[in-house]
Amino acid sequence: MKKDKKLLKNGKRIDGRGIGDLREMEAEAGVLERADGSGYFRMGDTEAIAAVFGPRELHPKHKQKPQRGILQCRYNLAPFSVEDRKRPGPSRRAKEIGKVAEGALSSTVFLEEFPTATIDVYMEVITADAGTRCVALNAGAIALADAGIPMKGIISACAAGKIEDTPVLDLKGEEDQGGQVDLPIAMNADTGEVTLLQMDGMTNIEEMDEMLELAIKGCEKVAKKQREALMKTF
Amino acid sequence: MKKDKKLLKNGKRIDGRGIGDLREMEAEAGVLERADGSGYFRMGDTEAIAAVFGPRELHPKHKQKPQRGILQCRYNLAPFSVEDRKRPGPSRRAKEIGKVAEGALSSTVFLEEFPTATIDVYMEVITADAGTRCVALNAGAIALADAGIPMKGIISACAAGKIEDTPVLDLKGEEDQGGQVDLPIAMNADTGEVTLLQMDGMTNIEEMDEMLELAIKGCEKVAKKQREALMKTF
Amino acid sequence: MKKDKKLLKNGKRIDGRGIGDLREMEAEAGVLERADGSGYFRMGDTEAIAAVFGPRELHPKHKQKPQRGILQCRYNLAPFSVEDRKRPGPSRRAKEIGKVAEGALSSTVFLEEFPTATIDVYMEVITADAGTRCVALNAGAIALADAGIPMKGIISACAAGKIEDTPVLDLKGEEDQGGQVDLPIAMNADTGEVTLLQMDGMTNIEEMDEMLELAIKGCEKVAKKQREALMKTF
Amino acid sequence: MMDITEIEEQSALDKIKKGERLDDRGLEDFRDVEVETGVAKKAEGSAEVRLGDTKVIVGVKFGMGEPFPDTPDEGMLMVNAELGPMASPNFESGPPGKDATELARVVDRGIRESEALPLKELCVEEGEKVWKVMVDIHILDYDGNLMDASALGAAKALIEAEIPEYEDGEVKREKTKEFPVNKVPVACTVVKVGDKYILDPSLIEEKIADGMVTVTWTEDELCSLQKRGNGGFTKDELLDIFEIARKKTDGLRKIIE
Amino acid sequence: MMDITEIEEQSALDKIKKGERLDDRGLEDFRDVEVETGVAKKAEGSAEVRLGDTKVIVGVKFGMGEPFPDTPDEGMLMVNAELGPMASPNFESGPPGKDATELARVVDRGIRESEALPLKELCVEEGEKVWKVMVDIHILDYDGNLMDASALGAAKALIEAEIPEYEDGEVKREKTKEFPVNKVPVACTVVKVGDKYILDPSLIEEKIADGMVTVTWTEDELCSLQKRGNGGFTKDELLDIFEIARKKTDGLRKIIE
Amino acid sequence: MMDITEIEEQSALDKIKKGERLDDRGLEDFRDVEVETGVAKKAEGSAEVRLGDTKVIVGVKFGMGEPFPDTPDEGMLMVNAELGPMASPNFESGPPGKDATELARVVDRGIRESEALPLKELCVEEGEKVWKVMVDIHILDYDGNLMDASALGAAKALIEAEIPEYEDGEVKREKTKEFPVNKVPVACTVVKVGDKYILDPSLIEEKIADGMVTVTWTEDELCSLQKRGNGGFTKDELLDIFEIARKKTDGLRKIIE
Repeated sequence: MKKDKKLLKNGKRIDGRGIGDLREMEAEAGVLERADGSGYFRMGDTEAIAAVFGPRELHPKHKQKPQRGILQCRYNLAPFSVEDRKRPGPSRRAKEIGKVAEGALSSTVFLEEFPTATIDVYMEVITADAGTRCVALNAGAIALADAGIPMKGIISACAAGKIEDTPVLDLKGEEDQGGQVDLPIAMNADTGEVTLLQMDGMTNIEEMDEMLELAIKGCEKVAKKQREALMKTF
Repeated sequence: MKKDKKLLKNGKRIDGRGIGDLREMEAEAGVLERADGSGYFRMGDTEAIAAVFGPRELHPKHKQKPQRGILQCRYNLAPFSVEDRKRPGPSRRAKEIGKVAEGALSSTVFLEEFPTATIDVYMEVITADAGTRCVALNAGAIALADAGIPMKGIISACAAGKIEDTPVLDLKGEEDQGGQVDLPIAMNADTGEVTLLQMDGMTNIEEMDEMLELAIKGCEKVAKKQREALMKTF
Repeated sequence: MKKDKKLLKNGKRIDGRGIGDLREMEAEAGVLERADGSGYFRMGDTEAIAAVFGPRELHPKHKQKPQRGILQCRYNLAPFSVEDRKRPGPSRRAKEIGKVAEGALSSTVFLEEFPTATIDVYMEVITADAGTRCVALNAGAIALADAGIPMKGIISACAAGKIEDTPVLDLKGEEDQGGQVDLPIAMNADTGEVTLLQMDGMTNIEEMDEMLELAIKGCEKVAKKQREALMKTF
Repeated sequence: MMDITEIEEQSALDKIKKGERLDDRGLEDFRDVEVETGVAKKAEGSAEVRLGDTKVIVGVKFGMGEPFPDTPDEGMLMVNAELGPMASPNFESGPPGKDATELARVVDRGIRESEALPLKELCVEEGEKVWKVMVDIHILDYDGNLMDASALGAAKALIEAEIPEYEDGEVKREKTKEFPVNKVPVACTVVKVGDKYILDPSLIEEKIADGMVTVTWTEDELCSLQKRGNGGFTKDELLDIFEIARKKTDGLRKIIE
Repeated sequence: MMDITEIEEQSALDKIKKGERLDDRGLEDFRDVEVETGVAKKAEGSAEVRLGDTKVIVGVKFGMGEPFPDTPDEGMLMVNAELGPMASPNFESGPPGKDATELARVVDRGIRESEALPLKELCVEEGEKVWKVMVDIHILDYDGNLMDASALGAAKALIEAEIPEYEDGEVKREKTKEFPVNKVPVACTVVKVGDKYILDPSLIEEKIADGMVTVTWTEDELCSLQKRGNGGFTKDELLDIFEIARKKTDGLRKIIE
Repeated sequence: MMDITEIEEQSALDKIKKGERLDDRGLEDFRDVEVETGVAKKAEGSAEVRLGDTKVIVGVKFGMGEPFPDTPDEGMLMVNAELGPMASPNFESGPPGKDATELARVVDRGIRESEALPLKELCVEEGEKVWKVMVDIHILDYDGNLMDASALGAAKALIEAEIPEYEDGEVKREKTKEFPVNKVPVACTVVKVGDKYILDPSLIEEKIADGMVTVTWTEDELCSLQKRGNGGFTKDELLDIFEIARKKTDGLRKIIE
């Protein structure tokens, strides 16, 4: 990590944002035709599209659960979404994010209503400038709602972090590279429960408290944006 | 492409052939024992063996079509068939050729007589000196007939091309490397319909007309050779 | 193969063993909890763990045999078991050993008692200092017995070899690298039948006779050690 | 009894016999063609193409690589296509299958054979370092005619692309200059249904096709052909098809130039 | 009718509601922790960790490699986990799936983010040759809580590891020196079941979890978090969980130091 | 009720008990052995071997590569076998399975252990450039005894091979010189059926085998053994088998020398 560039100056960040500001957001529901539901989310330069298929029959059959459906996620970066072209297909990192995304979204879906079925959420990152898993999840949650899947609340995600020993919200690419901590979370904005939580970097409980607080407030703003997008489709 | 060597001289080609001449051909049916049908075809130095299995049950079952059978092709170059040893297993190029070969052969088989079944055509190129897909298809068509599969006509293939601005028939390796256009076609010699058509290179409609004319006449000669080979097995 | 180091001196080997001595052995049954049976075997520095699952239903179903069960082996080297870290997953060598291990163990199991079923034997080499397939098989045989699989006798394995033109028993790493012949065998110690036999190197029938004699005696000692380990679990 | 798809297919077929189409287009009409650029900000060039409900993003990235031994002084073109599970309920995750491979290779040949790219100018150090031009086709929504949409997107993304500077052994993505495209290859797929030709087939129409030919034209030359699907064509039909495609690609080319 | 697993799950659940566990542990008790070193003689460092019936071997190997372009003067850490078919009747042969990938990456991040390893000291020749530290996690027996067992084994194997000398362009494994570990990252997974927290879950207990958080602490800093499974946590719950994990990791660290 | 295969197997078994075989061969007779060379014109050496209905092509290609670090002054041998779907209704497409791997490795060891190839002479520049000798076994028709057919084909293809010149950093395939083969390893598989031994088993006979041993001899030394299938052998049986194989390989060697 290069730390030569000053990331904070008089409480302002390199793009002029304050400590607790999100980047500019854009959200849209129903962006695809073939999928049962779809969503688009952008946060600064990071953007993702998500498609939902299902509930539909799970194959192979021996993976079906008699009591409840399952929700499966695929998270993928387009080859041209990053500086140096990425080999097609999910990397190890992408597989892991697919798994935690399943944990984040499963908690909000009434899976017991769909025994033996699967709900598939496919998330594609088109441009990656930090916060990709959060932006992808935000698109995925819109897509689930757009597909009419019954849910306990909308899942909204954003990351807090630490740069130059200061907790801040929603790191962009350069901040992420020069940053000390990355703390992506997803939250059920209706229940206040955190359904995705990852953290890398060195920190302590006081800072965690501050960062979580920032991230939770961020998720609430994200939820507002998601809800607006969904309203437009009705 | 190296163009330093003269490929045409007084209307004669490097191996003495005229513009519209095919290379020497050899054809044989029933060259393998385990397959339901098999064929061998050689055109100059390029040679291929094909085996047909089926009609037989298609696995996995969910790919079966209730109304008609399917025909599947595998086209492969043996590792020792080319100058620099090729890694085993079909390349991207080979997968594509497998697909167009399916299109070329499916059109002649009465697939509606074999609901839920598959007919598998496996083609192996033993020596590659240009025209491999055509030679493989010629072997494949012999194998289909040898397997007793009901067909609307024999499929016969050869390539036309352009060297030194002149349309010619059936390029051999050196001509292919120094050539300007490669135009492989397959034809149902009984109906005159072109069932495979690919083209690389820069040309115009007048040249296309000439090259197609050459290739169609070439296919008719190929068909004669295939039929002779099949006659011998009865 | 470097042959500069003296491997034999006055009939003694680099670790002080005589021509017909095995390395120190250690054996244990029931070392794992989740498996239906398990075993551990060590010969000098080479050690392996084996787990047996089954008899259990074989998937996919079309591989099931109506008259008898099958026995499947997986032989694998842990990435840290060798000098230079090994890529995870079975190599070509490991696949081949898995296959000959199946031949070695299948012969002793009453497979006809388990139609349509599979018995899976998984062998992991923890440290490799020559003789890995034999040590793994010894652990595998203990695991089969520990799983209560009905058998015609215990399978016991060890290798003979030739160093400095002399047949010897149970080569360790340095001997193997500087050796001329490697002859791993497995034997049903109750019937005296050799159920695994491989050999690399140049030899003749007289030497083979001597080496087989050494290896057979070695297997008998291995069998004793295996039986002791199994006795402790009752 | 026919299922819904079969009924739809039958309707599409009946319409075409009468010279009509399900969505009221003329037989040789394309659906609305929308092309947007700059859609992938980390790509050196990108374009999104919509043909009705079909939606494709193409991104171009440049990278430094070692040239192929037989062309030591030429840059390299690589075209890849992903038919990811997002685009259709019938696509599966996994390595590219036959369809994705054919799609990528047909687009690749259109660009390569037309000599659209100045490959010689992409050589940095003969035999050692040349630019790789990596074209990735990402299918977002699949309602037929991926070939024409992808080829158009690839051409547009290349036209829009800016090539980074290479200085002191590093690719400097913050400094870019224009990337010259010599020719603009455009593909048009002509579909035979019974005795009619249609263009820009929807998914349903692709299913009832008796055969298709994807024809790639530059401004003045035919540079690639690919017959697809079962069925066959007479020579005269083929010559007609090349002309139909020529006219249509002239129109499509205007949209992206 | 419930099958045996369901009955067991129900019993585990009932017990925990009453503050008890199937094996009579306290809710925040670990099973017996056994750590043995030197278990893989060809590894430069190795440790076997047992948590009850869960059994994990971790081996550390050193090798020489080319550094990543963006860190030309740093050694490289690689963590890999295999959930081989030996460890459970439900594991299959094949490349690592999502579970194995997550396991490896969480252990990796604990080591990487805590700056446990002196990566700068592992540079032999800038931009050309650096040491690779390869940590392989091998699961032998799976009765829950692979994360904590694997992280503990990895830390111990690194502490025990001796690095070979590199002389005349060759790795000399017969000559080794001590390998310094700056920090000791230890993971503790806190599991929510209803309104209770339990530690070191068995396989049955993992199945009835409403969610888990794997928390990695060094001596004095929190260096990695991973929420796993479905279910959610309030902020206050999370802050509690970090403290519970801190206390427990202090205890676990003493076992391996 | 037995199906056709079972009935055939039973007949084969009954015959062998009486010292006879389905195709009227003697127990130790091979089927007709046909060996043709020069069958793959782009290979530097090739041979097609037929044993009855079994048909195998082996091609040898030379290429330039970097030597293995532990043998910097030796050429490299690589043997690969493909049991492609052409050869049998039961073979599937895909990467080599256990059977193909075993086949390739047994042939490989026969060549390697007999020191048939002058590996030291295949070094062009120590530690940098050595010849790779790549032997590819292609199965065309499978009616049993692939091992003996493949080993014979590999030996013949190597004997026939001519090595290209290496000049100015390039492999010149148009200029070749003789490639010396020191020894000729030949394999013979001895099959136990009940208390009888048979040679050159057909597919049916392989299925009823109680075990097989593939024995590879050079002119005067035993260089590789592989017991295959289930079943076991006493030491005396093995010593008999080695002698039976010796005699037969002497005969087979004459065919290809």
